[in-house]
Amino acid sequence: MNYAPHTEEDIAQMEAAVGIADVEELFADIPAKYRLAQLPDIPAPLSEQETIALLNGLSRKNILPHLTLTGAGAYHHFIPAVVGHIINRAEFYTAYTPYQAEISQGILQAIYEYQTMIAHLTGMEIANASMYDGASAMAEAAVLSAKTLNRSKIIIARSVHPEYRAVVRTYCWSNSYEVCEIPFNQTGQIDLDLLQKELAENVAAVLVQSPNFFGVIEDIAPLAEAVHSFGAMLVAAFTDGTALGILKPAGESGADFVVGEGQSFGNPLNYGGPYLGIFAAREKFLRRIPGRLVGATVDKNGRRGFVLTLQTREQHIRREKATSNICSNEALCALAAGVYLATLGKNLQKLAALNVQKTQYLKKQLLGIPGWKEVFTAPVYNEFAVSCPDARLVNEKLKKEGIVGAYELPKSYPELKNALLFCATEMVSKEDIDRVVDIVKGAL
Amino acid sequence: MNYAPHTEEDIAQMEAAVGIADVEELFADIPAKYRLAQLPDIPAPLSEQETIALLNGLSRKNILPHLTLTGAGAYHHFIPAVVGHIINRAEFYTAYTPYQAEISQGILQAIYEYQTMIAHLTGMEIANASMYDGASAMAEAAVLSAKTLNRSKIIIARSVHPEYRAVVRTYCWSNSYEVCEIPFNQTGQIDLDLLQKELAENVAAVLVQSPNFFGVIEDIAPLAEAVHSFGAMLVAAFTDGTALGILKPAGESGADFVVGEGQSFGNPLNYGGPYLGIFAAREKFLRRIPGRLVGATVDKNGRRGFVLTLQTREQHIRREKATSNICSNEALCALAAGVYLATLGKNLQKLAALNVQKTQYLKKQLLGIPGWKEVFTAPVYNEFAVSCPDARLVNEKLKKEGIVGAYELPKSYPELKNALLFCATEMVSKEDIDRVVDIVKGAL
Amino acid sequence: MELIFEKSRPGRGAGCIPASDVAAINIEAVIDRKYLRTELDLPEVAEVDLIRHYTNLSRRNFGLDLGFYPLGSCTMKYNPKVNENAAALPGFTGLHPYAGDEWAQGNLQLMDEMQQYLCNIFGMAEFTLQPAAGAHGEFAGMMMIKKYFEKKGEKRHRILIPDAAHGTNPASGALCGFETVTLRSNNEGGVDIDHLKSLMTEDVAALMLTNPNTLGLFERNIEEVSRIIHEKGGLLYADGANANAFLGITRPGDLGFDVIQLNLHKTFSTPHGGGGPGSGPVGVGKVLVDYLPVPRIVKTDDGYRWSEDFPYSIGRVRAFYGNFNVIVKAYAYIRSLGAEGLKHATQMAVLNANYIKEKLKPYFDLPYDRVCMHECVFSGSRQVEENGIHTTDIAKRLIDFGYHPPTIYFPLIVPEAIMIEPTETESKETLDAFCQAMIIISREARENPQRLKDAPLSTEVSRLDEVLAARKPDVCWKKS
Amino acid sequence: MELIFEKSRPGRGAGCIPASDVAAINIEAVIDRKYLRTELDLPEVAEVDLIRHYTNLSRRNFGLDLGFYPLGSCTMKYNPKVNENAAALPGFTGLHPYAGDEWAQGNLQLMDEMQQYLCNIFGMAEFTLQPAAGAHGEFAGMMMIKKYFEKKGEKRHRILIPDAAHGTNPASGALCGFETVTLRSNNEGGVDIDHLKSLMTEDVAALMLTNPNTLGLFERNIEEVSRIIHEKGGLLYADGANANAFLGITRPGDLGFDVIQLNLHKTFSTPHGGGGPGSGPVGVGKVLVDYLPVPRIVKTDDGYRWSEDFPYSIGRVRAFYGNFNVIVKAYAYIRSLGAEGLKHATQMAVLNANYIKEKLKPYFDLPYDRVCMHECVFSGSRQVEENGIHTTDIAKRLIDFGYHPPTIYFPLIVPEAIMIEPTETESKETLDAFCQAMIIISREARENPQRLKDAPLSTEVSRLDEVLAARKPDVCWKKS
Ligand SMILES: Cc1ncc(COP(=O)(O)O)c(C=O)c1O
Ligand SMILES: Cc1ncc(COP(=O)(O)O)c(C=O)c1O
Repeated sequence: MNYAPHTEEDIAQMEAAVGIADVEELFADIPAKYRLAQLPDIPAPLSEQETIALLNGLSRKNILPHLTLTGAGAYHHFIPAVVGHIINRAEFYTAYTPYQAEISQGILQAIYEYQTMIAHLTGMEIANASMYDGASAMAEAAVLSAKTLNRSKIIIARSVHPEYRAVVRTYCWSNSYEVCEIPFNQTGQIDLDLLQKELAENVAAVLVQSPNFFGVIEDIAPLAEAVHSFGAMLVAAFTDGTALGILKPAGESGADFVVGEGQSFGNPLNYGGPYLGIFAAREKFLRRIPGRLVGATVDKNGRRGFVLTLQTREQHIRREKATSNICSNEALCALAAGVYLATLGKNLQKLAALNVQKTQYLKKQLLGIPGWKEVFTAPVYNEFAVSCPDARLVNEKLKKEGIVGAYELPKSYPELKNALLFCATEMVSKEDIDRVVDIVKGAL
Repeated sequence: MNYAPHTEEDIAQMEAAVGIADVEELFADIPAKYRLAQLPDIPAPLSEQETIALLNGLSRKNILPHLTLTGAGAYHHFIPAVVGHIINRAEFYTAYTPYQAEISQGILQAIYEYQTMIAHLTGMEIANASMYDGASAMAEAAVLSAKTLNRSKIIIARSVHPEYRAVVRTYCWSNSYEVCEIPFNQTGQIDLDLLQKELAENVAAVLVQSPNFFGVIEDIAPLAEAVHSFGAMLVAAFTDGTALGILKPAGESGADFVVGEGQSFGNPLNYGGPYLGIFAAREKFLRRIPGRLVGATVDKNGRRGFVLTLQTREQHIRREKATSNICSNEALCALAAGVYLATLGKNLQKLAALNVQKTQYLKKQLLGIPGWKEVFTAPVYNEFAVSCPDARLVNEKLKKEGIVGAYELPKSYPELKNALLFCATEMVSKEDIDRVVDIVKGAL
Repeated sequence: MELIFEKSRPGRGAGCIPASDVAAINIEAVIDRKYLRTELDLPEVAEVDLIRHYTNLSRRNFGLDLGFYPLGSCTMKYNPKVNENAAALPGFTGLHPYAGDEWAQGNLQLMDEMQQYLCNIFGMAEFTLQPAAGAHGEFAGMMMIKKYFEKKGEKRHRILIPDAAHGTNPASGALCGFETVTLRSNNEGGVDIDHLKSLMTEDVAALMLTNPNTLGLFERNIEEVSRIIHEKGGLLYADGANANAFLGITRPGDLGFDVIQLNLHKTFSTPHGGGGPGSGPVGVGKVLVDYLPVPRIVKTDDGYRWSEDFPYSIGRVRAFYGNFNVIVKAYAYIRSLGAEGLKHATQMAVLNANYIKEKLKPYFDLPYDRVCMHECVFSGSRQVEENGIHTTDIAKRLIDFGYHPPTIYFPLIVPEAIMIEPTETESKETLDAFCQAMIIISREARENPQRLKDAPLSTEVSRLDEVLAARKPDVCWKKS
Repeated sequence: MELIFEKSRPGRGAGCIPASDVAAINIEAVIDRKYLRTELDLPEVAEVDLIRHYTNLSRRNFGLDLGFYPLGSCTMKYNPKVNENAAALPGFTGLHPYAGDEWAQGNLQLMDEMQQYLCNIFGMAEFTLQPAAGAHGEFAGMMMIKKYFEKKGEKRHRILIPDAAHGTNPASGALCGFETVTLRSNNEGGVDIDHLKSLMTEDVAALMLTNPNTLGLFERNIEEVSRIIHEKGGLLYADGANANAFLGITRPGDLGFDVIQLNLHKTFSTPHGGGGPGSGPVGVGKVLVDYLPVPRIVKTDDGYRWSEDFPYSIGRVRAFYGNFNVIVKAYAYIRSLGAEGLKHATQMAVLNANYIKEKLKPYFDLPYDRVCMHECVFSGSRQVEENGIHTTDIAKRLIDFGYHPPTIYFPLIVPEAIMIEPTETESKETLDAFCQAMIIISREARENPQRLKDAPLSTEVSRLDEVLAARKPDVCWKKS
């Protein structure tokens, strides 16, 4: 393919206008010895038909499961058809960042609405226009806390998603902040006593997740109290936003920042990306939070309109003094989330309740198998940990039947031997669950 | 699902405004004994998630072939991605017929452009905005010829698609016209001598197809001459429009009407529909042809604009005096065809040449198998008939390998024993063909 | 906007064709030169320009997804997106119609069930899904009637059609060689029973009745009408284009209709595509089952298959099996709504129409002041007389308020007709805002009639010269 | 337009949730009430209103598919539709990131090949696809540099950044704890070599260079720059946002760069989505390979798999593996164009930029009058002085001509900067028409300056009060 529309004649005319005999002349600034004749080892061009055939072939080298029982930070939820129809509007997806507000009211208003929905959902006053993903949103909250308080220690619950912890560690290392992990107790929640012991005046933030990596709901309010008593920030994360359909938002329990992964809101699994980093905060951090913000204002005739605002926080104005370096974000994923949330509306509550029901059913059925035990005691949303005689074998069996099984917890928690983390969303039917149990029992 | 947005409160307020206590009252005109309590035997409502799961399940009950070697009126061609992106623009597909020109310039201009492309392609002066499909377009041309000339006999080549002949017979029966079929000769073309014999002053039209059902290219010019010498109309049809990329259009050889199936132009196979009836004619028939026409005009400021024109031909003005009853047509399929043709542009010629090359290769390979013989001698485009020892068995073998084989000609031509009609488009690779030959030989 | 041809430049192009993987051959060696074309005059544009061209064209088009579209008789209800996605599933779009029944069991099951659902909803014995649109269905239905009498050995030449009928009705009848006789409406917008009695003879094959009719009014005397027709051996044909008025409320089969054509692109929410594709299934009572078009689906022990083995069939009205992909959408619609949903849709459609009728009655003439069904028909006569403003001016002015105008000048029996069909998918707020616009326009008609005559003021082109278009037709662009 | 919240009505809704097929349970029985929320404040709208809301919003947005979008530094080239279709294939969208490598061999192969292609195009030893955008890639790249010195046991505190650099460069450096020092440009828009020499010490970890820089100018002294940096043990970082200027012409790895971040959403034609998602792969030379983020793909005899087994890695910069779906589009792009196509794209991009530069030179100040690469930067100073018209006025007026304005007021070293990047996918006609508009505007600046100050005149809102927005921030709607 060739997407440049230039005809021979166009090129000749343009060369003449530029005063050159050949396009090659335009590259004279590049030292001759570094100029290539031809790119090495790039395959020959393809027609559109060949391109799609090639990609289709690659996509079919993947095995698409009949059923996915893994959550662990990425969730298989139903995406209403409207979402795709909207984000495929060329005016949305082929636009750049809305720097020119007057011809970008569409995305600006949609993002303003998204910010509002996220603030409501998380129980916070403000939310930004998106971050790269849940993990980097959490890391940014940690860095921001440290910078704001001028403190250098970050505490993170061990029950936070392992990859989130890894990302927080990377961001903190680059800023020379210390990171300290607090274990969970037998309920599956963060060990509050150990946290209390670790809290000190140099702690900038405590990072927790709820429901946490084990699906367990953390008790945020006492955590907030403990954290605030040392003047530190509480950063509360979530990985499956649908939980907010029924769970009390961390904002209501005193968190300073609520961050999370918005993939569940209308974004496909996509093998891990693009996803949607959610970042919500208390009003007082308005001028310090990373990422873009859309604000409402008026035009000279008093009509309401929307603009990117408080860009002084952003790197392209503040350069090295910016609070974050994020520039391109995940706007289209945020748009999808906005459409998703507007589609479900109050039905998000019903959806969350359905997730709980499926999960409880799955859990009950699995725990009915001899040798299977609950790992934690605290309440869960749509994920839960169970231990069983041979975790790997379970997944092997499921795999044979085209099912992506549970997340094997020993991978990141060697202390949790033979523990599996199962997830059941609305996409899993009773029939599926019964089949899974049969497969696991070896009955199939 | 429920797509009506009415809340309880809305309903109450509206009932009050209308002066009723219950919506049921609005149906008082319907004799009580015919009023239903509930529709019988309609399954319970489904959520969107259930609906798509149900439909997905049905779609998977079909077996999607790896390869399709049947043409016979419907063709597996590559559809450039742009086509789908354009016809999925909501402004196009959720609009009605453009009765209100000022807010319908988009579809009107696109159809005007389509008409122009079709006229150019077919070698005619005018083309309408579309018909239901190729078969009904041919039937309408027959009826129109008879009405115009006030004659009552229609001659049709036996080499015309069997279903087109059936539709022509139905339309003619309803108008009490006689239909007479002219056989093909050993070249695969219409037998000109027999046609000459059948031609008479009561013949309104002669209907031929080129490439005909056997893929054979008809020699239109001498046919036109013969037909015109009796004052009758020559209606020339095609079923795979891509042939027009290289073949001389019937319009240039003297046809009065060129009709055809436009599915090949950017419309998926769709198990037979919706397809696109193409109808092109000589200028002199402008006020008589069936279907809609878009015309260019100007607004009061002299700006170019487009309107549905000559609607006096249409039933909603002429009622029983209309030349046809067609109202809704296949506008979106015509839009797809327009986008397709504009995308390919002069490359349609290359595409057609590629079809010829693949077809010649397939033909050569098949004829290399012992016992396989050519059925006809005249040149073909992308379909050809071959005879072989056991036609059914060939298709059985191919089916086992996930390949939709050739069209079995004896189904509609008992005289062509063990003859198969193969089609090879650009979607068929050399590798595919070699594999097919191996399968047929029993080597796989 | 420039035409795509005007944007064309020699040497440009979007679609690029794969290189051949088989032996190169000289085309002229296999196809005589006399069969080959010498030039190919198609636009040459780059992909970006192509996309911009059509995307910008789309933006000059008003669709249902942009706003209210109360085009009477067209049932412009919302087209649910899930139906679009369902129809786009590769299993549905990818199959060749001649693939063979074994490959197509999903499609066949869907079509068979669809026929069954339609039978249940309309009270008919059988359905065909073959016709491509409403008018095509009318034609098929009328042919079955013709065949029925042919088979009975009766020669009936005439059909009766009310004066309010849609133009396709007489056109379809005429296409079948029937002479059409116009049946008058009475002063309450229904069938003039006396006139019907006087016309109904043994030479009349059928009455083509739209019920509710194009005034949006239900035929109260339907039992009597049916009796009169059937007593003389005639058949009763239902134009089902207005079926949105009675889903789940009553069934044409129960009311005495022998045949009905539907418009899936109206009643069953499939999008209209700027003029098509539609789908026009035809349902028949027992007396007409033998004449249905072929092929028909038969269910056997090894699944579904197509059969042509129906000797009395009228034959085919098109190639293959119908607008299958449209049928998928309608099937998804029926399954999502279920029995209750269909009934609720109708109830809300009728409530919406009556609500508009009541709200606008003070401002526009209402020739038939009765409870209406899914649509109401006003007349702009008052505005003509008092302000010299025509219905077309009102319609064009509505565009400036962001609405698609209603159907105008139809039905023909209402002078300056304004035919408003809101459908059930519009909210009270939308109806209120629309009525408000109509009321403002009725005031503008008095206070500023010129503004209406100049309307629309907000579109890329203002009113177009239709007379010029018809007088000097330009339907095909020529290089100048 | 009303907000979606303002359209909300209690009791309405679009998405409907399936009934539960498992035993009903009382939520409070499994989750303590204290964990449950008491209210859920989300909009309640019908599907039709939802679709109309967002469809109409989209119509208030300018995208590349509507017209020319010469936003400098952003490489708004056409986004081929086939790439969108490829990325939407269910095999790509449907897989869970933890599905396990055996399920994902297609994805892994694609990512592995993509890394290889990028290595070949940019002359680097290895690539990571993990970063989510350009700035994220900068951050990852700078961390690798930090790690490199940490590993070597060297403490270097400073990085050099030219004054013309994009703001993310210093921000990314600062995030890694580096002190950033600004490097001056010389009078031909390149690096001031003397200044560089004076700044380059053994405390400097790296120079972050954009080449061609944000003036669209290629660094002629790149060899010397590289020598100066490397001689002092420093590393050379390339901001690859401008890579569209040299694909197939030269390779940063050959020029001496040790690390480069790319913006697939610029150079490799993936759509920008109104602000993202993007993708910011980072390529490194041999010296930095050990520090790449984990996980990395390794090829074994039984296929591809992910590995975290790289002890010196900086770790992860995000969860999972990167913006995979965006990478699919870029992969499709590279394969469609091939080596020749990529080079041709660059050539045409550079030709287009120079063409605009020549055409507009007489009308606007051109601070650096040299052959430019993929973009050219004018200054609106003349218009300020002579007509009191600012660059922002020119930009807003361009909107009325149907164009997206260029980037303005960037780079900071050009007063009243107007940064025009046409990209290769625009035709000569488009450029001619755009230049014509610019020329008209330069005349209007003299003859009718007020019109420019009032611009845009053709949009739903006129110029918005940004000061108010920042002074009284309203970033979250509240019921009033
Ligand atoms: C009452 C009535 N009957 C028949 C038709 C014809 O339907 P179609 O346009 O689908 O052929 C229409 C549609 O315009 C109609 O409104
Ligand atoms: C020169 C330059 N560097 C870096 C960036 C940052 O890239 P991104 O927006 O993808 O984070 C940009 C984009 O604005 C840029 O133009």
